[in-house]
Amino acid sequence: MLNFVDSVQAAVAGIKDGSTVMIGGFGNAGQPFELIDALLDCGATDLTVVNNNAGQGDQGLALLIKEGRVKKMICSFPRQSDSWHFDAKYKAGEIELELVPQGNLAERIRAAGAGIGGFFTPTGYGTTLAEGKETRFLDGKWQVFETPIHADVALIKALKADGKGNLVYRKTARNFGPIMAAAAKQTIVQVADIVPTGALDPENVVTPGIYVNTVVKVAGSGSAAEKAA
Amino acid sequence: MLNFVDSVQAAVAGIKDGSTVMIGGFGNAGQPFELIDALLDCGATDLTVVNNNAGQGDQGLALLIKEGRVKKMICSFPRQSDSWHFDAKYKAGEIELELVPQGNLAERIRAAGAGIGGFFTPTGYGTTLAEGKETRFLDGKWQVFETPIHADVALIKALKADGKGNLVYRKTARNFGPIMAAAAKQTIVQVADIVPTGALDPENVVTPGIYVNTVVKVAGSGSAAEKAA
Amino acid sequence: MSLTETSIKTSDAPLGRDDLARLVAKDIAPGSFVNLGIGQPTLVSNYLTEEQNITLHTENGMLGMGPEATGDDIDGDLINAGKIPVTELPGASYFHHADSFAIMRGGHLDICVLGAFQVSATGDLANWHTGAPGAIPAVGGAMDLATGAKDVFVMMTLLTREGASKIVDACTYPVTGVGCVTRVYTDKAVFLTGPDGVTVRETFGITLEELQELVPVPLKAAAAVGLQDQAAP
Amino acid sequence: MSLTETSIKTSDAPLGRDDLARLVAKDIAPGSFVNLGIGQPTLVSNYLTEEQNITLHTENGMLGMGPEATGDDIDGDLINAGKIPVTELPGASYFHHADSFAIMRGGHLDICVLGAFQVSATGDLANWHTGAPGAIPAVGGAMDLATGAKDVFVMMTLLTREGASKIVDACTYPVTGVGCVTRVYTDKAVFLTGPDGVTVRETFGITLEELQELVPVPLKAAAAVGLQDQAAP
Repeated sequence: MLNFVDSVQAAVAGIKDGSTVMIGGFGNAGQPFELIDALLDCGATDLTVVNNNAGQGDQGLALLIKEGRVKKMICSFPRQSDSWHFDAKYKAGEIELELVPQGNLAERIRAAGAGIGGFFTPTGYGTTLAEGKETRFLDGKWQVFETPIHADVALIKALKADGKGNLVYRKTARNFGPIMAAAAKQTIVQVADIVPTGALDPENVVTPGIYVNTVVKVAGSGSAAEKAA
Repeated sequence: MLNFVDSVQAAVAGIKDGSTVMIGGFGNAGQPFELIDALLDCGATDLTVVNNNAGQGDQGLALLIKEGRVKKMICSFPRQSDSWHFDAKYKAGEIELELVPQGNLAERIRAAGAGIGGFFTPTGYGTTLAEGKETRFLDGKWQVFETPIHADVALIKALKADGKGNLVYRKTARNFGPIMAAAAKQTIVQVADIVPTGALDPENVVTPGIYVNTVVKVAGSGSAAEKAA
Repeated sequence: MSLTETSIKTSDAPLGRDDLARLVAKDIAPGSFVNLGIGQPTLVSNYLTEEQNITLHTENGMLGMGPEATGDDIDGDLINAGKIPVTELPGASYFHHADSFAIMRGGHLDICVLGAFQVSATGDLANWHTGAPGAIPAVGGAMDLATGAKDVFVMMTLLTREGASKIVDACTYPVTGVGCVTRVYTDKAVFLTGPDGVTVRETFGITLEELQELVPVPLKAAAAVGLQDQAAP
Repeated sequence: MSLTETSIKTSDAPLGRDDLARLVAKDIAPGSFVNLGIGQPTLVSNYLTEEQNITLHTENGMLGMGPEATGDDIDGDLINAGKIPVTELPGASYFHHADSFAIMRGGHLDICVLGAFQVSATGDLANWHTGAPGAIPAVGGAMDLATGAKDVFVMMTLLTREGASKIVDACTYPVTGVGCVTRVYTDKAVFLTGPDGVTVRETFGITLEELQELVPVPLKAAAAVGLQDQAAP
């Protein structure tokens, strides 16, 4: 069932300890900052987090990690110039890391949403990231068996939602949103604007409302530029 | 390289005997009738055709089959009230049939475009259509191993193309177009309209031009309604 | 676990196709996403109310499908899986075939309503092929629908024209999916199917004992397993 | 198959980063779809001409990427894979991450240009991880880029700061992809790599004999294998 709620606190209130939480965004674009802050405030712990990165600076996901609320990161690019909270936890052996090539991350998330039990891909073949994984020669190439990444919850950001929960995004802020929305049992979306049902052209809906459970309007969250400013 | 050509004859001229040809459309919606007619005229034979159906009435794909130009059909729903040309060839043992559940057809085509060497899906498990196929218990369900369907050529219909070959479709005529465009080595598109580059909103492009090789404008081919009328 | 007449709902007469469609429609929970198969299941859409806020999916690429199109509303680019012209409701969306079947196969549809040749005691479905020698097979989206939806409802007459039960111990027709059917709506009764066998939720113009004589698998009454009130999923 | 100075192009001096970027840009066939990796490869975009009609892909979800954004054009929702604000050209398109990597992984990109720590004689690429003890690994899209594009070009200095060749018999750093690199652009020479080993296409301020002394794998001259004129893919 689709719910529209008035606050990010209400939006994340149902997230339980031990959940697997997908968080959208690539860099600042598409990061649901306010939902992540609310997740920090709500106290849920022992989380497995799926995101492209492992937190940056002293905000959002980085703080979740700093506070010890993340037991495992599934991501493609944890190490950055400002990923100090992850770095510290990782070196202390206090956080588990599943490092996944970015395209495998995307495709494994997509597989979860699409009901695919696993797939073979050439990406990673012959590398340390494929060690111990099943391989098979298909279509003239060696390929590696990869499995879907399911989640209990997805926190994503979109530009607009209509009354049916249909979503549109903005430019490269689209990134992981649509596939995470499909892969999670509960999808929580922050949008800059809620428009009347019928205001979105059915040809241009990117995420159909069937993938959306909770929508919260966060004023001014339409562009990461505004956040950065 | 992207080409704009003046006639459907020029568009299909490069199709060789023995090719695997994907043909878009579901029912009349999205069927590239004029391209199929041109394929019939150009004489290419010994074809493997991928389509949801196996021809209807006395037009298009049905005529290709009647003329003995199709050695194999890969489709989900060959038998219809007016599929008499396929029926006759099939009963005479003159055409090979690979019957594929519709969702597997779509996902296998998608896999070819996405570089997936194979995948497991619950669809078809325990049925005669999965006989002889590898099965595996994944995510709590028995699943069947399916492989991508590649093609030499895709013939599809879209509503508009811009100068970069970006495509938009119309309503349920979208159906197989986007995934076939990605799965074929050569994608040939008939459109109702060619618009200047920049006239399509980048947020709303459905098939990016990277998947398109040849575009031909066919006046009045925007709606199957017009065709039927 | 014995059959007791008082433990389930009954009505005076067998249900006609429209009455059955009305019953299925009533059983669909508000806000559900539903796919209605070709044929008898399509009738269900006539009885869905606006308050139920049901969103219909058609596997050829649309959510938010409206009623069948008539007159000037007929548009050849807007058809359903049965290739019938339909309409678009506010809040609709279009997508390509792989995305559309991902909705189904990924388990996102709440309910799929299908016709059937046979349903087995454990919910195996046979509805795609008679298996007759020489018959040309055609499957369409039947196997995806059977496998993907959270709940698969079957609508059918209980008996064949020859009087044989379509609820069977094991399907003799080629199966469409294994253990996938959760509920069977027939003219004579509503059955719940699953790993534990067949439970009768209600009967129409027939006693449980009479029903048991028609159906070659052991029937349980709903009350016996606490399902009396499970009218909606 | 002996090295003969006259069989390949030469120039008087080693190439600087910008000259190398200019050379790579010139070698990209008109109409190509290209992904430029983070770092040195990004320079290539400065030398692509309008006549070439090259479309740039950024794996975070866009085709038709324009130059880096400045001033008022900076939009936090429009960034490249290096998280740098960029612009949008007419005819651009946006898509989600799985669709974007499908473009790459499905073999639809003509060329991907990447930096590297090492390239082996048979085109193995090492560019994602030093493998140093205690280093936190991060891979991003490197493995997808290495595996997916039709041609993978590497841009790098031929030698490490310590003077060791980055073209090696076998990578000592962890590999990113196996047998994926087709061409290596360095300050001292352009190399073609593949199953048959390493061929030198042209040299910059160095003789083939001197080059062979620096590189620990056997070098062939381009003319010897008929590649003299293969300046563009």
